[in-house]
Amino acid sequence: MISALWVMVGISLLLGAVLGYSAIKFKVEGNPLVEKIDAVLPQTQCGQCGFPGCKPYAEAIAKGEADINKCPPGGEEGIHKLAELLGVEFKPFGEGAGPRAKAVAFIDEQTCIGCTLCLQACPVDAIAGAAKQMHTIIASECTGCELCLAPCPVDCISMQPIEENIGNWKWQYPAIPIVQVNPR
Amino acid sequence: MNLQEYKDILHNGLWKQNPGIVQLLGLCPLLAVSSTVVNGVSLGLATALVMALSSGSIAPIRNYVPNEIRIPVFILIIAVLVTVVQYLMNAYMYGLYVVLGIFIPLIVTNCIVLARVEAFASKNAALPSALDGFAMGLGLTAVLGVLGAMREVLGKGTLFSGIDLALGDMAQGWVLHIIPDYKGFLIAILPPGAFIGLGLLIAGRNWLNLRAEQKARSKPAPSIAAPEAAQG
Amino acid sequence: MRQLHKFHGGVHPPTHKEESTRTPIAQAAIPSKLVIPLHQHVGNRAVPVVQVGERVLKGQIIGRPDGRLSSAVHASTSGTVSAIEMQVVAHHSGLPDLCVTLIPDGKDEWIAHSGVDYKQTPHTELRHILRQAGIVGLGGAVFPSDMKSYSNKHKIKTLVLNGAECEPYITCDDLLMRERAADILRGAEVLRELLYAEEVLIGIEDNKPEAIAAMRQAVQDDKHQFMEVIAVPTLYPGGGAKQLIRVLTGIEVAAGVRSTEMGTQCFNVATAYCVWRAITFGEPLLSRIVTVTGNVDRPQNYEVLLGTPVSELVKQAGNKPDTNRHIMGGPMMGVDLPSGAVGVTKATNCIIEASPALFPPPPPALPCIRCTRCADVCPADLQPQELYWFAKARDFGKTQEYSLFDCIECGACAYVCPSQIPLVQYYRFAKSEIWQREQEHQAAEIARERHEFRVLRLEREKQEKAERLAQKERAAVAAKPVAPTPAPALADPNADPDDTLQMRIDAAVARAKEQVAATEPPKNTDALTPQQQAEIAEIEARRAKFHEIASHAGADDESPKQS
Amino acid sequence: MWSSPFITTPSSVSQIMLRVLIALIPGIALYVWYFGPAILVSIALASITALATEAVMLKLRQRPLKPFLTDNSALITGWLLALSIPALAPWWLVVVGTAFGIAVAKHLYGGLGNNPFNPAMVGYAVLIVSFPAHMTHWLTPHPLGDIVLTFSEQMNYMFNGVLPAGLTLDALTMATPLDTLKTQLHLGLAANDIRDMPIYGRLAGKGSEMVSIGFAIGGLYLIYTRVINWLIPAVFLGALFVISGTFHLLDPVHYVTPMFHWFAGAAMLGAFFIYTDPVGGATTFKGRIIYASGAALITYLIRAFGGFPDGIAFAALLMNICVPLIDIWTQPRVFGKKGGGK
Amino acid sequence: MRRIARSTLQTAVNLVFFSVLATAILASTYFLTRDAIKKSEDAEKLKLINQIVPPALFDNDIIRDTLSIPANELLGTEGDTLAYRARLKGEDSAVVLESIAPDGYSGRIRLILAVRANGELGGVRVVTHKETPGLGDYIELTKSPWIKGFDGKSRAVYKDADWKVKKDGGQFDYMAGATITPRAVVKAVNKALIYFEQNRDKLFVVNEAQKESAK
Repeated sequence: MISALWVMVGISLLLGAVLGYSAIKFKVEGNPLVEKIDAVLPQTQCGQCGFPGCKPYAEAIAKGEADINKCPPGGEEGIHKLAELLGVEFKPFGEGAGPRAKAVAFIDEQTCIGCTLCLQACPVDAIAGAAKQMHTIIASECTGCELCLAPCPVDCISMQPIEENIGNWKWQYPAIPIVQVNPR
Repeated sequence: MNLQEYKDILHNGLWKQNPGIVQLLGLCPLLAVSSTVVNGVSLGLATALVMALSSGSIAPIRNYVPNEIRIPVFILIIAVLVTVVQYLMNAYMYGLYVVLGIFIPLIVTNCIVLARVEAFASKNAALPSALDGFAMGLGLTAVLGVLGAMREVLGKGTLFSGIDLALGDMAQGWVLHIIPDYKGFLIAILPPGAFIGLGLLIAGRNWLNLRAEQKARSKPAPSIAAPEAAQG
Repeated sequence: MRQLHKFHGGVHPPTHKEESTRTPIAQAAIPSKLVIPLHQHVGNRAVPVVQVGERVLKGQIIGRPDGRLSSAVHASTSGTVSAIEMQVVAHHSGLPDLCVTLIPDGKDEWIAHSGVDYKQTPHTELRHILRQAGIVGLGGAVFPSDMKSYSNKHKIKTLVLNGAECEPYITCDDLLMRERAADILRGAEVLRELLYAEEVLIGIEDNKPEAIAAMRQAVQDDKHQFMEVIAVPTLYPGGGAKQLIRVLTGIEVAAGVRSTEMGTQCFNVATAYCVWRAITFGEPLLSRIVTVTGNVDRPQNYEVLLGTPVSELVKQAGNKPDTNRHIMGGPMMGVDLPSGAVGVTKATNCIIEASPALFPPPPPALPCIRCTRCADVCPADLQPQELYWFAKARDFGKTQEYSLFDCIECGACAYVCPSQIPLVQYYRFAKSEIWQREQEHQAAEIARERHEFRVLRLEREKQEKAERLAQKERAAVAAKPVAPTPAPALADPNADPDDTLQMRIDAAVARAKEQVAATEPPKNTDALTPQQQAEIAEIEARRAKFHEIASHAGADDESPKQS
Repeated sequence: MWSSPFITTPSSVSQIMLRVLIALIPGIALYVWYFGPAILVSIALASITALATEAVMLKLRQRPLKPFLTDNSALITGWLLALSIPALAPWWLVVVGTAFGIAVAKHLYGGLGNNPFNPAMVGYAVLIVSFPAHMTHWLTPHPLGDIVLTFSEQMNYMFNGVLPAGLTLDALTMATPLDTLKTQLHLGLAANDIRDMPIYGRLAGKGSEMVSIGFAIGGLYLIYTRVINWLIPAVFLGALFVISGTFHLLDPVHYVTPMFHWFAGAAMLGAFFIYTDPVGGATTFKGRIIYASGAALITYLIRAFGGFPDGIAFAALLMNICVPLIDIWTQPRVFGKKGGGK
Repeated sequence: MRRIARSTLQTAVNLVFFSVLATAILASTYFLTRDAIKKSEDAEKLKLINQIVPPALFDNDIIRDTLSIPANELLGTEGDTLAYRARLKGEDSAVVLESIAPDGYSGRIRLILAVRANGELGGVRVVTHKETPGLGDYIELTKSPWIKGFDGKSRAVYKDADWKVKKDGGQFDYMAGATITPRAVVKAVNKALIYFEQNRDKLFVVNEAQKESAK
């Protein structure tokens, strides 16, 4: 009985010492998870998640402060990737928060007054122009974030869906007529 | 803590986050002792008891345990409680103790116990923690019972065989012979039967869930917020 | 006897070549109109250089090459340009592309042209001639030949001339070799010179004895000393460039590797023929041999003007009423044409008229049973059943691990599949998904960089502004008694205080509204100094440039249709 | 839009499976010749059960019935199972085994093409584990048994469990040649002396050795018609020969000849019909060598040292599990690339 | 450095506190249940013995009235085993022996058997075995009454040749398809009876320890 007690005391002294030592000695700083999450996000910097850009959203997810279903441009696939990365369950988009068709912003140059407000709103510097000069969207850089729509005082910016053409056309997933699973 | 929250805890343990068929934790004893209802339920109840006690006793001291030795202390407490239960069973339910054998001490290493302590008891007050532990244990017991019943009926054609081991000699006549003169479908009793049975149970739960979801989708219902799922 | 090599797999589909080899090549009639796509080659689409309503001569360039990897497009006969617009083209997607519609005047009037002596002409100029003549690979790959005809510092030992023509039904190269062997070999000699190749191996499948004989005769007649005509075993896809190189030389050219790096280069016989015509006679690529076969009365090979609508071409062979589709190319790798109105292109080696009897629709696919017949026939040594499994599950990472991009889409796997699974379609699907993802990923990377740069820039500007203000104050304090501070520069809008900016915006809004109300012309440019006008012109030019960049974004071949 | 290729070979899954069924016929014919027609009843019963289970599962899974019921794969499962268990078994044995194989091992995994395990072998494994006693009653071959049951007597036993008056199961059945060998070795007899017992013929068990030859003939037909690849049967039989030969040479008293191992039990059936099942088998060249030799090793270990008389089925299942790994590690060299695998 | 040392010491002391607490709880439970555990164990043992030696046959404390038997070839044992002696009113009535059949189909089969003073078998039970479930496990009483076939048998009636399964010309039943297992059991029981015959006198000797505890 007494020996059992001594054994317990001895073991716990030793283990406690080891644990207390390593808790200080091997403390890990920083969070590599943020980088991993950021790599999954589509980098539209659109702020639709409620955070000012992709990186802040990634940080919020890593801290557990934000849900994984707040990024419409990433699509459901993005949520799946995040779910897998974080080891949590997939969570569908909320009502009306789903992704829209891919589009680029387009400035109606007849109406544009060259106020530069959209330039300041664009998170990726995809609008070219200077004060009092008409602006143009560099479509190849435009992420379709729509952040330029609101600031425009003359509402000359619209989103133009990217149409399918021979260049961006994709092969369809082959339809297998045989598997007729009734939609449940 | 209001009534709704207690309800949620129960719902979580028994259905939504059922350790046996949702979290898939503590499968080793689950598969090993579920060959009959009595075995399954007995071990399940023993586990539930340990879980309720460990969660309930760890919750009040959670703020005094330094983070560095959190896990060792939790494990220590769980181990003590399991050993106490083991002594008690050894003393007062010897037959069952022999049948369950190694799986009683193995409750210590059953990850569902530590999982609940870590995920719930270390963040909540004593009463809800104890309830959570017990609910999770009951969830496990339910799975063990159902799986045991499936395997026993299919494998032996009986129900509650060995109940006298748990409840004493007076229960000897309580064994139900569901199918008289049954040849026995041995694979149900043997380990493969446990895996197949558990698979069917998980499938069945998913199916029920899917159906409920479809119903809910056809007429939107308020969603019930639930504490996060324990992982691990 | 040369030691031939083998490639893995291969299939023996029924050849169906006899039907169209009974008669010599016929000249197809000039059609009522020509629909000439401006994108008939690998690389950038040619830029139209004619106007609607303009009369063009045969051989006149109507699309100039755009960028390094591109090729010229010509008027196939003389006539009037009636439209330059989006039209359905011969492509799997069935989507429209920019085409020049030409109404022939029937005169077939040539533009002035003349050839050169290739021995007296520098190689760079020869290549320029090929580029301006629109010569591209006629075996189906349509890669600009000028880009293929220099060795990139690699020592080329063997030039492989591909006359294998392994796909069923197609006989255009066969007939070309039978009838015009001499010119083919002369073209090959030009290419050999361009590549400094030691030898030319001409691979022809042994089911074309007449072509082999004709080519051998031509080698003898012209005393080509570095050439050898080799009969290779008939085995699909033995006519694939990589497979033929393997059979003839034993060299395996992996996916993503240039064959020149391995010391070989491969040209189609028809390409060699066109090279010869272009160099010696200055004839650009205006027509090609097309096999018209399948569900027609008289299967035959025609020399067809590029741009000839397919329906007009097949009419000459006698089309049948139960024809339900036109297939361009062979039955293994061809394209199901979206319409009979599409024009013949440089890639059109064959038109198969299909009927339900001739090409029954595929039966419903059954699950894969992993019988590995596909792996047994795959010429790229892939595991098609695994690729299918992962493509079906949209596990694109795994498809790449299993070398999806080594797949040449020859269709041998789908041909033998007992479950009738459209395997190639799955691979094409997976490939285009991966390409798109790759593009999206790159776009995201660029967006991230630009965003980070922007954040940095704003930070810097803020700092600079603060510094400037501080400096100004110091300067003001120091220079107060001397002189008033100079007016702040107006050029930097970011330096403007917000309130003035807002004022200016309000004014601009008012102005804009006035404009709209008065429905003035869009530019309020009256009464301007010449300097202002110059500025505006400059802005306009810049805007046009941006606009062009914008509308060409993502796809290098998109038209400015957004405006 | 229809995408190339536009032509295909006329082969179909249904036709491939039909060829396999045809290839089983010589073995079945010899079976009937030596052991009586009971096996035909078993096969018929298994076929009906297989198709019925398939139909029910397809219906439950909301899949079309016709293409899958006519693909003949369920029939193969039924036939292989019926051939793996004693012919004189109660009817429910066949039914339970077949139904389990089709319902659990095939459809719960996703149906044709998705089953990692051979359904017939799963059915067999379930039966031998669950009803080992019934799985030992093998009919005595024709030249040995004094009593020959008539067809109706066999039916009466299978469906009613009634034997003709005065007859016991013991009089009609015997242990398999492999089982007898194991028992006698256990009792301390030498392999040679055991082989002199009347139940053994020239190669292995009397009667059953001829059935094995029948299966081998069918298997050669399958190789000839390219329904199966020659590699797996060749490597399996080769490896079995080498392993059993090594043991036999080292200790002929306790280990019988390779020929015995080839023609006893289900070796031939396994070599040509079970291990060659494409769905759960390895697909690469090297993979198939590993797969077949692994199967041979496990078969031999179970036969020589294990608790069951034959190991074909368990070897098949164990190797089935390894297939994904084997396939990953034996990827062939891709055209033009250096080195294989990953 | 001081910080590390302090943390180390603090943690260790904390852990010691909890483990001392735990040990105390365990110890008290142990002492509380010790007697009950002993009692249950004895009750369980008695239950097993009662199956083959009915309570009517003895009035002594059979659990304590034991004799240690060294390893013996006839019993198949490889170490010391205990023999339990049943006595009625001071008269020897039966002895319970442990025996091992080494040649089961898949290893050893451990048996206990009761032999009455007259050499008749009181009964045989299988304690542990690894025979194939569903095939060789009918030697368990829960699976089949086969093992009861030994009740009342003795070497006085059955000669050596009879101690075999019927298939081998003996007197004992077996199940078709599983003959190795019953063979092993029958053989082991016969050998145990021979052992009893040879050592009959020694088996019932009252040793000193027993005398002490009987008082």
